[in-house]
Amino acid sequence: MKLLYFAWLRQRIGMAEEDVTLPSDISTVGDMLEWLRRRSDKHAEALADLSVVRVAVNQDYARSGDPVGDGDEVALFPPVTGG
Amino acid sequence: MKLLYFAWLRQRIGMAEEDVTLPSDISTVGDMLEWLRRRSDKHAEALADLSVVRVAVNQDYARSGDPVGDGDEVALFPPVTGG
Amino acid sequence: MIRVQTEDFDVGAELDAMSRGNHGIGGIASFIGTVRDIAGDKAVSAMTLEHYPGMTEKQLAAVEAEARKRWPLEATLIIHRYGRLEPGDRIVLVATASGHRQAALESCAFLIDWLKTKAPFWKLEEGDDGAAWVESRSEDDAAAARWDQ
Amino acid sequence: MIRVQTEDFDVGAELDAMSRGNHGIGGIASFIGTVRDIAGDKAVSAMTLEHYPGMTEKQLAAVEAEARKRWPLEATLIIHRYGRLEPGDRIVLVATASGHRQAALESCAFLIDWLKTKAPFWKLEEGDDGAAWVESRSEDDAAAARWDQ
Repeated sequence: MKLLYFAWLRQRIGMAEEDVTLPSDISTVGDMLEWLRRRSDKHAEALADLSVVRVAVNQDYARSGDPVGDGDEVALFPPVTGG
Repeated sequence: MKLLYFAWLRQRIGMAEEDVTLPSDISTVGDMLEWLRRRSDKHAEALADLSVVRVAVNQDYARSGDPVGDGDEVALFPPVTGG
Repeated sequence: MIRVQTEDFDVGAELDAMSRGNHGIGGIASFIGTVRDIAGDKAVSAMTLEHYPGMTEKQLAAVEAEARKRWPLEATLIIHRYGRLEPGDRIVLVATASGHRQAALESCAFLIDWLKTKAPFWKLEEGDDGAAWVESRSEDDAAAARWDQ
Repeated sequence: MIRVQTEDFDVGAELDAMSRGNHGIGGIASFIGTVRDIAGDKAVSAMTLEHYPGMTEKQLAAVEAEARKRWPLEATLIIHRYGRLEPGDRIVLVATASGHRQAALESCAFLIDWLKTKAPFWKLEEGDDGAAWVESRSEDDAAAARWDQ
């Protein structure tokens, strides 16, 4: 799975993207976030408050219960502030 | 009193402006319109339906009961259609 | 600023001029009215805009002042043309600038809605059947009235 | 049309290009967002806009398509810049053209409201205390939500 990080999530995790192999028992966005938190202290800190983390799966917004798989492009970022 | 006519009121009355002397017993816009209707057949025809005639006294919109005097600039025109 | 003129205007230059150097502005909303080649089901080949010099400027200034009273605006602009215009020609530009997006958007809609029912302009449309004065639209009265609520 | 770019844009030329030759257009509404020199009570000397290439275009196209579904539009335009910008610089242009004034005005407000909550852009503001990511505003969520009613 290709993971992309933007804005302060990118800064706190310390990288713009990483390739990860999603365990086969993880199939939802919510479970994926819990799993990602355990990857490193930086991940844990960046993802401590999920109320300020938005998730896109294949460039569409996704919620906690939405499906996710190892072949997806998944992005994590704060609420958007453009315009 | 200086009278100005615009759009189809100007065309039907046949002039863009005229100077008139308002009788001293006429003091409201409504009475002035009744008096103007009697000036000529063209005035009568142009002012037959007052629901489509707007009045401005000294360049501000005025209603039937508003005061008007011989020193005023008075304009008669159809509902506006700019923009 | 209010301008009533026969000449066309340069929208980009006008919007630049109204906002240049004012870094408190966060948003500029504008509306450009143009001549359509159709009115209802009738073809329009040209139109002539007549207005009441003096009253036009007075009413536009009053509409502009009312907008500045209702919203926190950094700049406002109304340019309205008169004379003969053809399909595609610009008729009017209204623009508002504010620190806040909603103030700019709302006041811009307010300006054009009120202008349409208060500024003394009249359109004479030329078509296949000759020329005819445009009649006022009840939708325009309703659009202006919603700002009174 | 959607454009995401670092370069500035010429508002007058863009609005002309979107409406030229289409005489069914009666009104063009636009909104330009610009960089303010203040945020809350903090001075801003510059900002850097980061975005998510690919998703940005996809989300903007979806917002544009939704506007065209809701209103009878002749043309739509969204240009959004990214990279480093200074106070007074243009950030975004949204514009809609329609035969009908209210359709243009409403859809323009809709486009900027939805863009603000859906397009993946993030602002990093530089000020006296260094750089800080702009936080999202609940007013923006409320402004976007009113179009769901």
